[in-house]
Amino acid sequence: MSDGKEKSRWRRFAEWVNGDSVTRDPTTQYVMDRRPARAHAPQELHEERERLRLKKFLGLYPLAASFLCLTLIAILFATVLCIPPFGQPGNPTNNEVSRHYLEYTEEETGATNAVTGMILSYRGFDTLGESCVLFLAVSSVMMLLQRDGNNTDEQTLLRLRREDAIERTHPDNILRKSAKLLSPFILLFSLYVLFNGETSPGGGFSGGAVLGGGLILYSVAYGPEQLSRLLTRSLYDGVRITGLMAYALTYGIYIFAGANGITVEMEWMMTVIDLAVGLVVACTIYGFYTMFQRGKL
Amino acid sequence: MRPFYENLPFICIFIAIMCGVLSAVIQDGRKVYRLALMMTAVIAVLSVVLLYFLYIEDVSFVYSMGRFAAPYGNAIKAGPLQALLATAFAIVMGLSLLGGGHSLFQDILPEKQGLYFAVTDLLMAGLLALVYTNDMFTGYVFIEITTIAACAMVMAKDTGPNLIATIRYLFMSLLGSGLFLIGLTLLNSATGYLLMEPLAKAVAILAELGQYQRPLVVSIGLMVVGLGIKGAMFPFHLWLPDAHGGATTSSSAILSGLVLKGYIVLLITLMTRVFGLQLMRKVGVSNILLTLGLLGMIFGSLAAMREYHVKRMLANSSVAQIGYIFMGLGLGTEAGVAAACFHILVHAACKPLLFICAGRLSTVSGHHRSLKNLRGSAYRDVAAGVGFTVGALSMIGIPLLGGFVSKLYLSEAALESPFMAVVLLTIAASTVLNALYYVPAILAIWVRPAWEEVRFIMLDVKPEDMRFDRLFFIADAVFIFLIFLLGIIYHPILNVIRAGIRLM
Amino acid sequence: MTVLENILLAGLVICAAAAPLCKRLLATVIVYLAFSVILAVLWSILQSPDLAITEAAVGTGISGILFFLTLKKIRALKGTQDE
Amino acid sequence: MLEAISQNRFAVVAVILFGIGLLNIMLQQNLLKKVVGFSIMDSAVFLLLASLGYIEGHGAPIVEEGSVNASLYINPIPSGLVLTGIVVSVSVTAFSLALIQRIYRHYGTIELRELLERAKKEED
Repeated sequence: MSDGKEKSRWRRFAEWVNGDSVTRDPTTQYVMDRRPARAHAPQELHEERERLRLKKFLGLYPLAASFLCLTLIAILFATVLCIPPFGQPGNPTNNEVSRHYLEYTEEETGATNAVTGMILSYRGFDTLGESCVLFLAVSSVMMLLQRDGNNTDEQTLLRLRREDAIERTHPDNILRKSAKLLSPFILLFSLYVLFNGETSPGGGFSGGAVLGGGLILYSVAYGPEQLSRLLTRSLYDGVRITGLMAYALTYGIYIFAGANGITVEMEWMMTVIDLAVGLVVACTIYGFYTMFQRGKL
Repeated sequence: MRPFYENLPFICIFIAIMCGVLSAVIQDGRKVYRLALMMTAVIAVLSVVLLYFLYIEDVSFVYSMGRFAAPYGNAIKAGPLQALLATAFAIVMGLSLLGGGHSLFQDILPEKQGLYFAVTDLLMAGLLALVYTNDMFTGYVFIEITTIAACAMVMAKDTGPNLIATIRYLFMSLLGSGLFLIGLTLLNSATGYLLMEPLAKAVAILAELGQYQRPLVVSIGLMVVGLGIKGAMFPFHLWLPDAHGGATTSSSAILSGLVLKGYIVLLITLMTRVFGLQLMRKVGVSNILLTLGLLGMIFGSLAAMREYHVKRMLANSSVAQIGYIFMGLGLGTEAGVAAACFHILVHAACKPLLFICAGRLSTVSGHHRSLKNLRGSAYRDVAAGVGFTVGALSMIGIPLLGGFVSKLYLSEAALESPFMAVVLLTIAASTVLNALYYVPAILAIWVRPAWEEVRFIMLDVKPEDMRFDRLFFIADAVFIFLIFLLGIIYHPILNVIRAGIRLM
Repeated sequence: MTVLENILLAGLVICAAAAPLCKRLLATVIVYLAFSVILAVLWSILQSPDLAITEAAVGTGISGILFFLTLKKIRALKGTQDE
Repeated sequence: MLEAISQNRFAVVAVILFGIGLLNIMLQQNLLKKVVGFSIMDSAVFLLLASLGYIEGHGAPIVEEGSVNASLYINPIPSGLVLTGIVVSVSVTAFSLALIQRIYRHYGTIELRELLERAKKEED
């Protein structure tokens, strides 16, 4: 745009919309020069007003919120009094679907624990989603807490190192001894739960959770360095990703084959899925712990 | 043996999940970015193929996830509407990533980029599953996936206010999913099913017999409110401006373009497939939706008028636009739902365009955000200026652009409603209000300010920011094309939507 | 059995009501963990041993560890008041 | 009324717990207590859901070899759903706790009121 066009009508209109004043002739210019500059509201006033608004909001909010909550609770209370009575076999929930699960789980999936059979095969897609939630949660926690230039400064590192040094020189004996005593049993128990999920209570999720707890206890007992020597970053990543990949792939094959009516052997699939779920859960839990504790693996 | 195209919805979801896992392995930002773009392209192509087959044969189908047929196993269901929405979601996701790519790599630390894209891919999986789901509990699980992924995308920028916005967003969302879950539980207690078809039958029987009337009505209300909170329905929208306004450009575009829509699509599925529009009208939930939608249209716009921060203005305008969608649903007729679906598409095309253009404009203005500092920025990147203008005009409802058509159809649907006058007046008022904040914004970016004013701003601009951003240009052009497409060739699209609702 | 059930249910309500009212965050967390333990017992009374194991391992164990680590990071373990 | 309450005692307790959790989420200013409130709310829903599947006098759904008499066992569906729900809830708890840690590191407080004021100031 050349200079001549600068004062086009369009521009004047636009400036008018914008609230900018355009000087038109010397008289106006003179008047405008004489006029005191438009008093802009000082920044403090604006801030004060914002703060007042916030205060008003914070004052009004509890009233509105508690009113809404109490209404909701009253409605819910009135509702649960008319839902089907507790513990009766004739309730609508106990329909042919649950009977089918109880009667055919063993035949169709090979698991005698109907709950395990149900979450791993009948409602497998939910379980896939659930593992994705776990994976997502670990990823988000890593995004937040993994040490980087944004969330860690020298001081934090220094403090961490100091805490480590204190830990090394003055170990908490009761905790350490009891953890040493307990962790092998817990690891053993977790393996039992993991492998026996189909015939007894437990299965991938519970077993994995206990396994993760065992790893945490081990880390407490022998110190994080010992464990990170045993379970390095690459090994941890490998196990986590392999678990999830194996799991997702097996599920993919299972769903694809099942939906298209291709018959495949089911037994090994359930075992693989169960194990993979266990690994994913254990890695997730251990990942949470290390991220929370030290900010790195 | 079922025809192969019926596998496509599952394959899309599966690809998204696998890409998410792979992204966490690769960890290299650029590679993962390319992987995510490829993923959205593949999903878009597959969904288009699916849409073609479903529309030609005019069918919808249930796909059992596993070898157990309904009602014993999980299932997903796809019809023309679902395929259309999946296509739109994949395209918008890809374009948003493309358009905001430049600032994405600036805002997020290199070592966290792999995780960010893993989250994005899983968000895609969650959205697809929300579109296709045929099972209430699967819906709940994927709602949670979408929630966590959305929160992770907000906080990815990692500044203080961002973290606070994230935690507020998280608590509001959790409240929403808690209400949804308890509604689901009450419904399950009275009917005993989770899969949508048997559930719909059981609901119809209960409604007819008048049994367990109270749990039924309360559960419908709770689910609608729960999804409404997550979809930024009017009185529950307070978390939205901070969360959407503060995030990095791509995240804002995806959050307001897609994530809000994901929950609303699930709500539409529930309304049409499970409860039935008639029951919704009978128990009065429709009227509540209508009222809240109308209020949202007005108050969202009023809030947007007060904002001078461009992204927060756009975020507040989302509340108003979501109000249109809820209003369409609240009419409780098929025409209303169809218009709402069309508006979902229009908003999914316009708002991401506005966000990426605003992001680009603020990049070429030294990362200043307030409209005052963006003056004349359109001349620094004409493509962004044109994109912003087209998007804003479409939101106002100028003919030939998508927004006009959706407003037209919403008004047409309102003609049959008993509240015709109120609805039409509110649409008119809201249009005026929209114009009142979009027109000044357009003028602000197109007016050259005096050089003295710009000089200080230009001092903050780095030379590499001024360089031509090819990826942004592509995304911008495609979005503008899509908006014109929605505004001119709307008939076939509406036919698909109508067929989809019929085949729900 | 019903008596035990009722006692446990009352315990649940008391714990839930008390947890957020505690002045110290540490007390809040401990009372919340007691809530989880009671819930785990209730699951086994409701004949769902799977849930009982998971609640005990996840709800009590893992959440507990995470809560305590968070408290440590926000330095509320030693303080007498909320910080 | 009293009879109805004692008949549905699990559901009533679940609603009370849900209310407590809800009030905490909405009204507490301390973020950590909000998280506790959220966990209580989720547990309440799970309690309601699991109580739907219980059948008086029936055993855990672990089918013994050979016998497939469905009337011996409780309904396995709610248990499975709650199992999924617990894991989801813990993931969300972990995520929010991580967020709280970062917020504390950034602002030095976890009271929502102060945080909002600070964030407002930072934006201006």
